[in-house]
Amino acid sequence: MTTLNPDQINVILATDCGSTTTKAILIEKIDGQYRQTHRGEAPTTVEQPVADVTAGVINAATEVGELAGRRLVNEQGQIIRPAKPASGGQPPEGCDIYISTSSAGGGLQMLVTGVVREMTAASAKRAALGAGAIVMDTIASNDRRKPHEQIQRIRELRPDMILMSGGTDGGTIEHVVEIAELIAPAKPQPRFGTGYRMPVIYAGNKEAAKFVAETFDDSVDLTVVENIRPVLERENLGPARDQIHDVFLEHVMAHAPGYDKLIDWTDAPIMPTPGAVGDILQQIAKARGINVVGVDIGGATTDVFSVFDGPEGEPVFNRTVSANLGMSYSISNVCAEAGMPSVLRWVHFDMDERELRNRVKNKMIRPTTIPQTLEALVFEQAVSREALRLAYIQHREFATTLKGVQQQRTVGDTFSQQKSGQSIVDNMKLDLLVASGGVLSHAPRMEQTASMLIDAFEPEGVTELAKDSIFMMPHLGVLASVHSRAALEVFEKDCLIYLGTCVAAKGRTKPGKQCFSYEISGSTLNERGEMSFGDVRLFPLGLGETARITVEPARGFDVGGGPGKRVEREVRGGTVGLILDARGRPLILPEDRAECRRTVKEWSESLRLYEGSGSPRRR
Amino acid sequence: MKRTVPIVIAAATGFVLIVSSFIPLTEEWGSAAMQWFNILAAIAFVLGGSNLLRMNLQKISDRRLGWGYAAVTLVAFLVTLFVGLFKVGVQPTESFPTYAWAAPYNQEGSFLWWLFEYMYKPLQATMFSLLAFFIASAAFRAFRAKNPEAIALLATAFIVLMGRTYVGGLMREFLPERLEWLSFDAMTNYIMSVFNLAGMRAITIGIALGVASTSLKVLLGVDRSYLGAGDD
Amino acid sequence: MYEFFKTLDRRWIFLLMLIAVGLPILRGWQFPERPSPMVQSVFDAIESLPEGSQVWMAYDYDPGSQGELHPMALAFTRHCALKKLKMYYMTLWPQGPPMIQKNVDVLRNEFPDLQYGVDYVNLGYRPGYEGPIKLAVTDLRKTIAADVDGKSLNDLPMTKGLKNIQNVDLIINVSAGYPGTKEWVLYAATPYNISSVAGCTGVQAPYLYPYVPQQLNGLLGAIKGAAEYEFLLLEAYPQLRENPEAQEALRRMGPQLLAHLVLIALIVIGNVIYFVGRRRGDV
Amino acid sequence: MQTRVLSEQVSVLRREWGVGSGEWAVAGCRSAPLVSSTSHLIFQISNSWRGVTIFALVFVLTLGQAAAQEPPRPVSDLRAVDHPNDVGESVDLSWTISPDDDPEADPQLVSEYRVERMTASDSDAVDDPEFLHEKEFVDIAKVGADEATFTDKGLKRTRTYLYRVIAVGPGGESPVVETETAVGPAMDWFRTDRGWLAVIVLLICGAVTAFIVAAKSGRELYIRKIPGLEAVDEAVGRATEMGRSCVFISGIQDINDIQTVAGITVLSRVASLTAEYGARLEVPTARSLVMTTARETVEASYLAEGRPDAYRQDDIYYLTDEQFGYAAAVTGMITREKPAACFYMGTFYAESLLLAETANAVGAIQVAGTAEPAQLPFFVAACDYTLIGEEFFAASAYLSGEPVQLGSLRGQDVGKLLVAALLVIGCGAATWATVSGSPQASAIVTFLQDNVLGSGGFLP
Repeated sequence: MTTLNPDQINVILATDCGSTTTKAILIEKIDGQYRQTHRGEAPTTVEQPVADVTAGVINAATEVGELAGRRLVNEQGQIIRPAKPASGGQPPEGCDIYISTSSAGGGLQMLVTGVVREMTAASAKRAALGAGAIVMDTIASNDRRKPHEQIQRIRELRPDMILMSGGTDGGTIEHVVEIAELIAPAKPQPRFGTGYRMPVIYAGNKEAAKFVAETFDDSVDLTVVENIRPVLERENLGPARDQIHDVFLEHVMAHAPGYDKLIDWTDAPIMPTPGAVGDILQQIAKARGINVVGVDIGGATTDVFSVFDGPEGEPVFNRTVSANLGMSYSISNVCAEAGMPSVLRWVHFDMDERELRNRVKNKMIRPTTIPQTLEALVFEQAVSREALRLAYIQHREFATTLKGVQQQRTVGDTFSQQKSGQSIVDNMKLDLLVASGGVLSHAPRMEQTASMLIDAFEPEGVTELAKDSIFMMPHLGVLASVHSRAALEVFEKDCLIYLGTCVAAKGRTKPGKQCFSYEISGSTLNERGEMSFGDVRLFPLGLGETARITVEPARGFDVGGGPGKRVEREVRGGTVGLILDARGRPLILPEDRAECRRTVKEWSESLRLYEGSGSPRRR
Repeated sequence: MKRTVPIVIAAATGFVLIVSSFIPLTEEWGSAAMQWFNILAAIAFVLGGSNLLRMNLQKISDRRLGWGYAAVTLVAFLVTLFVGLFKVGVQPTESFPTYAWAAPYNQEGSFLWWLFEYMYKPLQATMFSLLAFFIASAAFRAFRAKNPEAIALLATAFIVLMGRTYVGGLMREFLPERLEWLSFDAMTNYIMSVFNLAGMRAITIGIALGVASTSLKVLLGVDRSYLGAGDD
Repeated sequence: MYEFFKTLDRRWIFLLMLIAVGLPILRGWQFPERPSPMVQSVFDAIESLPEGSQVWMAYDYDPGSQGELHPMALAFTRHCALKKLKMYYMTLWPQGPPMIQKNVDVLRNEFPDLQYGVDYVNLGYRPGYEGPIKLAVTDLRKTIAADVDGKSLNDLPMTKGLKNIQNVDLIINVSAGYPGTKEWVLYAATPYNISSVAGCTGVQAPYLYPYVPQQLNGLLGAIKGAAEYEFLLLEAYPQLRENPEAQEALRRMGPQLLAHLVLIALIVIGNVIYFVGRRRGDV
Repeated sequence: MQTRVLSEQVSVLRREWGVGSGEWAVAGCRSAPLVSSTSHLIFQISNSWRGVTIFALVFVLTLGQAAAQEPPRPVSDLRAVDHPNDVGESVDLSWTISPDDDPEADPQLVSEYRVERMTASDSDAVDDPEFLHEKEFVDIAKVGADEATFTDKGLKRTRTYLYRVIAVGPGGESPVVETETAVGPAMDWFRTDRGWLAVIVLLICGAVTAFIVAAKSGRELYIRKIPGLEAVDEAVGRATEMGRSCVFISGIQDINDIQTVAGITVLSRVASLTAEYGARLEVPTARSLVMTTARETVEASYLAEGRPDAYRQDDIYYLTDEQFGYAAAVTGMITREKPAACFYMGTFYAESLLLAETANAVGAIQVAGTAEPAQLPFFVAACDYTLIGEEFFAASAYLSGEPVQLGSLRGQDVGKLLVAALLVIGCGAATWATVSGSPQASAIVTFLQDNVLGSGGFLP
């Protein structure tokens, strides 16, 4: 790996080795600004017969190179560095840095342990998820399983690594050692490679470390890092996270086919894909000082990322993986968990439930099918709304303030004793909602993407909506670790496609009653009017345009300034425009099916969701 | 069985006592039950005392954290017991001059009296006066004007604190008679006899109903958690 | 400055409180009082009794609450002695007898004319929480057969004919908790329509206010009540001015004033820190 | 005569208005002054026009002073009736005092009244020597001048009695006045003066029981979230992580206090959690009986959690009955051992703040619950969570989550409704009576006061 002066970096190649495809993008400095210019794709080659991840990388890079008219790969099948400008008829060649992420082979799978499920175990889980791992199970002293059940479970799972936590510094030793005593005899086997020892990261009570070390024999490779929860009042996820990344590289990657080579090639450590996505969201939240929620809905799982102000005002990052919520492999589960009526409430015409069930099963066994009729599209988007909604609920429940903290009470709390462990996810404070994943990115009309986001996440107040154009957030996440300015610039300009802004009022009243009045003034858009409760309206406000909006909510409604308080904000336009939402929060659809259908039809017409889409087309 | 018998006893006694309020025939039974309880409690005291003795002896012999305190406890316990039980230093009274122990155990000048006067009393007073210090630190920490309720409480606290001192009454000197109700002591009296009173009554009614329903649950054997969780 | 107060060690507060309480005691600061209507009614209840009336002195407190209650107990005793009332002392608290003894000592030393057994009697401690109250109002001898020295009630002129306390003219209760004022009101004063006044600790006062004026003629709340009472007593009986011990509560109002001012100051400082902190974004 | 009877009634009535009527023992525990609270309230509110006048004396008997040496004139109107609402051992005597009995007069002509009794018949023990002794009139009591009633106690139900009253003065004894017919004390089976109290008790207890039964049959009952109880898990978790102990204090009263019982039910929950989490639980008690009860409870909880091995009997110990001694011992323990979680559930007095502030200083999560209004402010200021009054009593139902227990809470609400209804009706009628002077409204108020909340029995 070479360290370069960021100012001298002009051409960046980034790849993301997914489980099926390896995506490469090229970022170039154009007129002093970093832009993503070209992208290429090739099948991932981790599995037999190739069994060398670099082959896929080279293929993808070659494709990008061809598109860009830049030679990126030399005859030896290696990426050319550093970049050279075109000279003497020769096309420009090479790149200044090459970076990569990886989720091939199922990503990073971890087992985490802690003492109390809601405290250190939750912190450990947060650290693992934040590092981009899939948490296979959480073992805790109070997980209501008997020791033999726990040992059995550890044996069954074949994690890439184990993260152990538990106890504050100076806290319990007994419980931590007890868990170690469960792991030691279970002798968990790593997923890849038979010849190496199970990596165990210990990030618990520092005073218990030596006892834990004594418990394990040579079959595990124990590393001790700073306590994840030195006191209950504070989380210290950084060291554990970094260690996870190191172990990921040293052990897990090193044992996956071809990765040893890939590690040598890259100029920054390879990161697990979701970890990189989290990083870029954190970067953007920090740079712009905003609260961000990102979602990536896939076939099997849905990842939700959020960066919100914590209780002390510092930004707190959370990631959850909803393993059973997805649009293909898990679609049946979504329908089962949400219930068919819940899915159907988003559909504005009659559907035969039997046919629907067939459709669901079809999607499950043929994950790559895309909707062929409007009906199918509407239904798929209805399912996605429910999947996103459920995933967000899970995320809210996980993204809480720390539990086990002593509360400092004042007399003002006499009548309202707030619990700790409240969710820090607050839709009113949410500024930017970023969508990615097939059903969202590839919806035929951007209005549909926006509508799905609003219906599922129910943002309150003023919220910008955006989608990840070609899923390059992972690449940018890694890039941020070496060149954050470049990452942010590309993120703003090329990665995000702004859909527009949603202005929604929190509160409920009877349909038809006044909800808020608005006044919009901008260069192209000048409107004023009133919104009745239950209405939703779309105003055109193009990409790059902004307008000033003043909202005067009716009594009991809140658009961010407090109940009934006037709010004046600058709003950003996008491919969809400005959406004023007076449907109320929480968003409740009529119970009666016919009534519900009529309401949803009205909404979809207001938002021009399915206008002119006789048949879906891909963009 | 282990749980059924106590429940039956509790239910029987309890219902009889409720009924005894209304049926003259059973009126005496309440005090009989109370006497039984006192006897039981007295016997249990032996249990408690011996447990205290054992625990502290154990602490000392194990040299556990703070065993010095255990030693002090033990010595104090035994000395007090001895001095009180054997009426050490008690002088005969006028009425019974020939019986050495006729006077009460805490007769002035007796050992126990000395203990009481010069150890127990100052110690108790010290503990009680600690409250003043703790109230100060609690007030400093907890009295924050965070929301409207807190502001109301703060204002009330200010008035009552002032009203309970010399300053509260002093205000009257400067107020015309018509406005005397504005003085802190008058406002304090008003707050105490109107707002405080109303609030207290509401709380008391709620508590009374809570007591009634809790008692009933215990009597009906619905709530058995005091007999330990789990099944019979 | 802000940082200092934000992370203020409790011990500084304790020190400040110590000074606030100690200074007036050492310097002997004293302030005049202004009796409230409540205290006035307590005073009147005793003042209006004719000479020779019987008062039941139920003194249910212990050394712990002595600081708060002793001055008012003594004030009651002095007032009754000055009015030449017949006093029956009794306590339901195991640590009560020495408290009564202190009152009896006052009678012995300051009112040598009064005779034990004729003008006052010490019935000592009775165990059983509210039990003795119920017995005292129905059949006194079931709970008390002899005075504190073991002298039979039949041998004392005051108690010879006393069957129960239904006919006493006033119950004066000084109480620090349970059993105490509430129990005397519930089991004696209210059912048998006996006039009753009480003195209690500051913490209990809000709890007992609802009983005034129907079930209690008046209530002295803590040292403030005692001080106002002493003030009235001094006005009515100037001879007490000679006796510094009769002004104990008044003396203790000095520390109370300063302690309250310190409390208010602390609350103000606490809030200033809170608001400054909020502006700085610390909270 | 009238006045006497009236004042007797009034004193009974005051007794009932006072909290005395609520004295109602349950399971050996003193129970709440339930009804009296209501009555007390209305009593207070309507005080202004309550007849103080009924105490007014009408002794304006003006008679010339008789010669000093003459015996006083006799009493009149002597009546003996069975004492109402008792078990049958007393007879009430009443008479009109002698016309010579004038407290203002000097010298007084009547110094006392002598009451004499004779047993008229005995249905089962004719040979009883006592009976034989009372075959003629014997002195039973002396009643002071100006007194016109006497209750003769300790009688036998099998007998009937005759009474006579003689006024005694310096001039000798008045002629004897004797009751005409013999009376015998009768056993009353039900205290009619507490009839309404019985009705209210039945209503509330019935409501609680009815909802418990309804809950058993599977009706869903809503209960609002009580953060303080949810926080119990968190507090125990904190103790576990920090490797410190949990301290549970069930008040400083004995087990006959219902608050202690309520506290112990919370203890069983806390013990289940400490067993599950593997944390240490320490229970210092101020009463020996509470210690034994707590041991039983905790042991059962550990057993139910399948961790009987983790139960440590010595962690539940008795300290002292003495309030501040106990507080000193516990605060000392807290300062030394720095527990991570403290629970205060029961009756607390002045030690509340001492305990809570000390534990606050060592950084413990604290959950308190008490029905002592005076201590609530202290707990609120120093603890993380405080269960106020009835919340505390609701704790065991809440924690168990059993519908049967939740049913009892619903029954409690019926009680509240009843209280509220009485308040609204009473206050409304009283206001209307004052504003409009309507006799009907006054009648309602009087009925509420004297009968429903008083001791007048069922009928006006």
